[in-house]
Amino acid sequence: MNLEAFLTQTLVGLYTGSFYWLLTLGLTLIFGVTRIVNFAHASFFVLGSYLMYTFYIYTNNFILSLSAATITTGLIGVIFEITLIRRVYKIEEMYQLLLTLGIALTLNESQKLIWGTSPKYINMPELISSGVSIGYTNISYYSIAVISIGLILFIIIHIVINKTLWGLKIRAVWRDNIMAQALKINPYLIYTTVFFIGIALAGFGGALMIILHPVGPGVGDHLIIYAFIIVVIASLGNITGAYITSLLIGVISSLATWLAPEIDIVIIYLITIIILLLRPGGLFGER
Amino acid sequence: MMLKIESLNAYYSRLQALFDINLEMNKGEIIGVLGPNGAGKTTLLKSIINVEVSKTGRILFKDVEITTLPTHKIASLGIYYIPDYGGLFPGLTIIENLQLAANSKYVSIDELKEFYPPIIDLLNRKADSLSGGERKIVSIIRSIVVKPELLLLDEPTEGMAPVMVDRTIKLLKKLNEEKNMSILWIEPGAKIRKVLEIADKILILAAGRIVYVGESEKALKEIDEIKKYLFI
Amino acid sequence: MREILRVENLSKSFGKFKAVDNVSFNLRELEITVLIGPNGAGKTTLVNLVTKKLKPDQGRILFMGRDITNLNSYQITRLGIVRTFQIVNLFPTLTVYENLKVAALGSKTDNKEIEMIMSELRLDKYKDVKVMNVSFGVQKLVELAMALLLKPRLLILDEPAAGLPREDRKNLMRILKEIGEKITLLIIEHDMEFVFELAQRIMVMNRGKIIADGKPDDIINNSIVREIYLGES
Amino acid sequence: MNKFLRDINIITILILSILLGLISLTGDRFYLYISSLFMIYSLYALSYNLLYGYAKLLSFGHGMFFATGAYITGLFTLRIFKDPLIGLLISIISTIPFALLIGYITLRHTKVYFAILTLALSMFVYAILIKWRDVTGGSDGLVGIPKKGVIVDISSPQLNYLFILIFFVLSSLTLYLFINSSRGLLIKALVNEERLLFTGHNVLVIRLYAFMISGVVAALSGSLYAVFMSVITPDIAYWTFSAEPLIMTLLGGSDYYLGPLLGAAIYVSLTTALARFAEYWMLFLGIAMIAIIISFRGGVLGALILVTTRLKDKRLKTSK
Repeated sequence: MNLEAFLTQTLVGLYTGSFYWLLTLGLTLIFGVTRIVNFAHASFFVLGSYLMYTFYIYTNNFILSLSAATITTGLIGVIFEITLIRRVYKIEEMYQLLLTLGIALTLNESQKLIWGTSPKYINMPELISSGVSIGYTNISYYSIAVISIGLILFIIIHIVINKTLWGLKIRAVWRDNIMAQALKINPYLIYTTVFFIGIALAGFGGALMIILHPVGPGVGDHLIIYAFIIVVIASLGNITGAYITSLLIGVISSLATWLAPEIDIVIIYLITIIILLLRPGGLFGER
Repeated sequence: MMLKIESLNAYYSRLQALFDINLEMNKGEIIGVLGPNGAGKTTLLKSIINVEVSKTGRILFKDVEITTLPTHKIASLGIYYIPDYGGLFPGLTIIENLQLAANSKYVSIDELKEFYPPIIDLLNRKADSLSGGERKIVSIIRSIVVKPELLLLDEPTEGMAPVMVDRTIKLLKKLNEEKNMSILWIEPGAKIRKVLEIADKILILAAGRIVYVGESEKALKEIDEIKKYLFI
Repeated sequence: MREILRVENLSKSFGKFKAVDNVSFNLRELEITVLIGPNGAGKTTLVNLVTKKLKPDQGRILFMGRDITNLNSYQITRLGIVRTFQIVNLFPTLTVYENLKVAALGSKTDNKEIEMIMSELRLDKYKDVKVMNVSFGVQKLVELAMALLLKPRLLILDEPAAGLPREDRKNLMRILKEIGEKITLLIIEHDMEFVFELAQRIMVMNRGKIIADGKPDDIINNSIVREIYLGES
Repeated sequence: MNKFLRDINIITILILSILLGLISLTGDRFYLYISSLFMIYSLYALSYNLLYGYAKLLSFGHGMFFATGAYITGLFTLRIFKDPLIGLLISIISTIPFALLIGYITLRHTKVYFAILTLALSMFVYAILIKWRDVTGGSDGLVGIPKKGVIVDISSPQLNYLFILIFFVLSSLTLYLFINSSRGLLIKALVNEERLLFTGHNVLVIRLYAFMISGVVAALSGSLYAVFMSVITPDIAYWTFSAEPLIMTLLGGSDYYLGPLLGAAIYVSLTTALARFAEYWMLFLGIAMIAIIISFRGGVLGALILVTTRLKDKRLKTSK
């Protein structure tokens, strides 16, 4: 096995992992604050891709479409939070999971309805062609950008959560909801904001991804599994854990596809099961 | 009229914890609520700030009905509730706890120092690293930042060493006089003498009902009769 | 009287807080012992440790001479240490009969006894009603009936009278007295009338320690106890 | 026995099976097809509700048992011994240890973790079916699973239909009797695990027991499916297929034994009816699911029962 190919695969893994991170970040934030495991999260991610696709067709402007897709996804997420999810905060988590599953189905199917069943992609050679070349293979600046964005987001989130007053309120609501209210904090406002941010981040990730990977039906179904696997391995609600695990899974799967293509996904699931057997609480347990 | 409770019945799921409670509290008053365990003292406070209990009846704060308002709205009106565990956020430092109360990153410590000098050394410690007593007294100090008109205290001196108890009670008096906070103050029966030191009025709860109400002087005279409600 | 339960140096802390602090005591067969003490004194925690709802940090528990420290709750229950809960804790979606049946299955008791107990406690008319639809008082009785069907040697009751109206308390007291003839009872209770009516022995807990233990009369006159309850000193 | 015959659920099942029997006489291929699907999905959903409705376990990996059931039957009849009945029995038997293993791994976890772990495990099974080509046929799956065997020959549609009908009636009745046995009672008692523990029962064992039974019945429906379709692909192990019995159960009403049956009926008719107009019928299920969770968790059957009781009360009032 040669070093060069190894490096390439690792890089590929890193940017796949960064996409997972954009997916699991929101999932983790939302769970951390509202205790809701959002089964529909990947569907919002894919929604981001589709919106990006549509906006790009009309505007032909990358940045503009990217921001539009991000915000729109976030807003749609908020609509679901206010109209549906808000009703189940206080009931059994079983039903919370089921509700978000229902939302996932609805979103996936309406996406088929709107954008059809054929895979969609945005062709932007200028974005992905230029890059650094390692031997024969060429790593585009775009994928490097994705990796850096992931890292930057990781840092920003940490600052927001640990250094700002708003982040303090989030932690308060998360630690002791009733006392937070006794200190005049409106938890529902926090929930809605967190939902917006979490879902918008998913949309953002999806929007970035469609430049490299065509998006079509079933992509969401596939992604949510990875998202779940990652957050569970990382232990639900742990942001740092989610980041590290996302990259880890990204790299492992990319190396697996390279070294043992005939059993790549098997490996991922096997690892998950083993980890959960050894550490039921996940790798980064006890937050 | 600071607080007015009209024929309040409170329930935990199917179990009724309070029966037809009526209470009037004037501005600046300190009212002590005493009673044996399970008498419904905590339930009374929880029904006022509207958490965990379902209830019938009316509760008015400064003539505004707050019976069904969400807790954070009630708090915004000027009621600060301190649960029996103090209610500091574990995992957050004391200064962070104060920032939340002040709803700002900047908290002026000087005043707090005046009320409780040791606070200085605690600021950067995590709330859960404090001793039970410290935790409770800090949560009371926090009220200076919250600036409420009505303070709801659930057994603030319980589990404190006698010295700390006296200190806390002086602190409450000071808050009442200088920060003109009205105080609704719950303690177990054992603390009756302590409560009478500063309370204007006391009120005995037993099995969810008010069995005794009286001005402190009156109560002091009748203390032996009162004890019947508290023990045997 | 023969010793039935022995607890040695039992401790449990939550973080810095010592809920149960190196407690030792023993219970004698067919003696009605009542455990009292202020909120947070550690009474329920102590019971949770004995019945293994919680794992002790240290200490030993022996039941009829056998070390049960490392057994699971269900094994302890099968050995004959049966408990009820402060808040009624039943199978809400099952009928009264089914609730009792579950208990009977736990101790291999046959259905005749279910019928018997139901008539004893006047539960027959609720036989096929789901427990979530019966009154709180009835639920308390179902708790008791289940406990009895489990064939306890030691029955631990956590605030059996809590939330019951006066007349029901009287009734419950009567029933418990009868049971006390055949089964060793350990009762956590706050209602002093109830306590002094029933208790043959009282243990007082405060701040995780047992600070007094003796006959009721001694306890009433015990200065420490009076301080805890009346602030006298 | 009288009590047995007076039981509304049993009566319904018997009547239903008679009706289903009559359908076979018509010999209409389309009706035979959808009623067979209905029966297979019913068993699948019934087995699921044993977990969801009775044991209060939310699994997202139930498809793994349906799939193993199907694949074991398929492989056995294709490779080892050419007979559907034996293949079916083999898959049922071999599911027992499999279910116990999976249960042992997953059941120590609680709610959400259990759900996600079952999800991961079923995807693991899926991955194997996809990747282990030379045994499982990869994404093409298994083709030509025999209906004509050494012992039984169900190559005619009618016989195949009756074959399914027999297993449908037998297993739906036995499952019902099981749930009303004392073992079944303990499974229902899982609504309050702590209390169950303090009534001297080993909760883990009871959970495991429920999980195994449920797995076996799912496997049975799976192998019926394999024989009926005679073609199977890994899709039946993909998690979305695990969500289907869940949706059926919610639709029909998880609080009632017959709920999943009704759910399956609605489901099959929806899919067949709507699938002719659009491939977006899943959209309706998604919306239905949201509506059920938000507004009415009793499902359709729950709603029906509510309405009828309301009407009864009205009549009583008017009669007075």
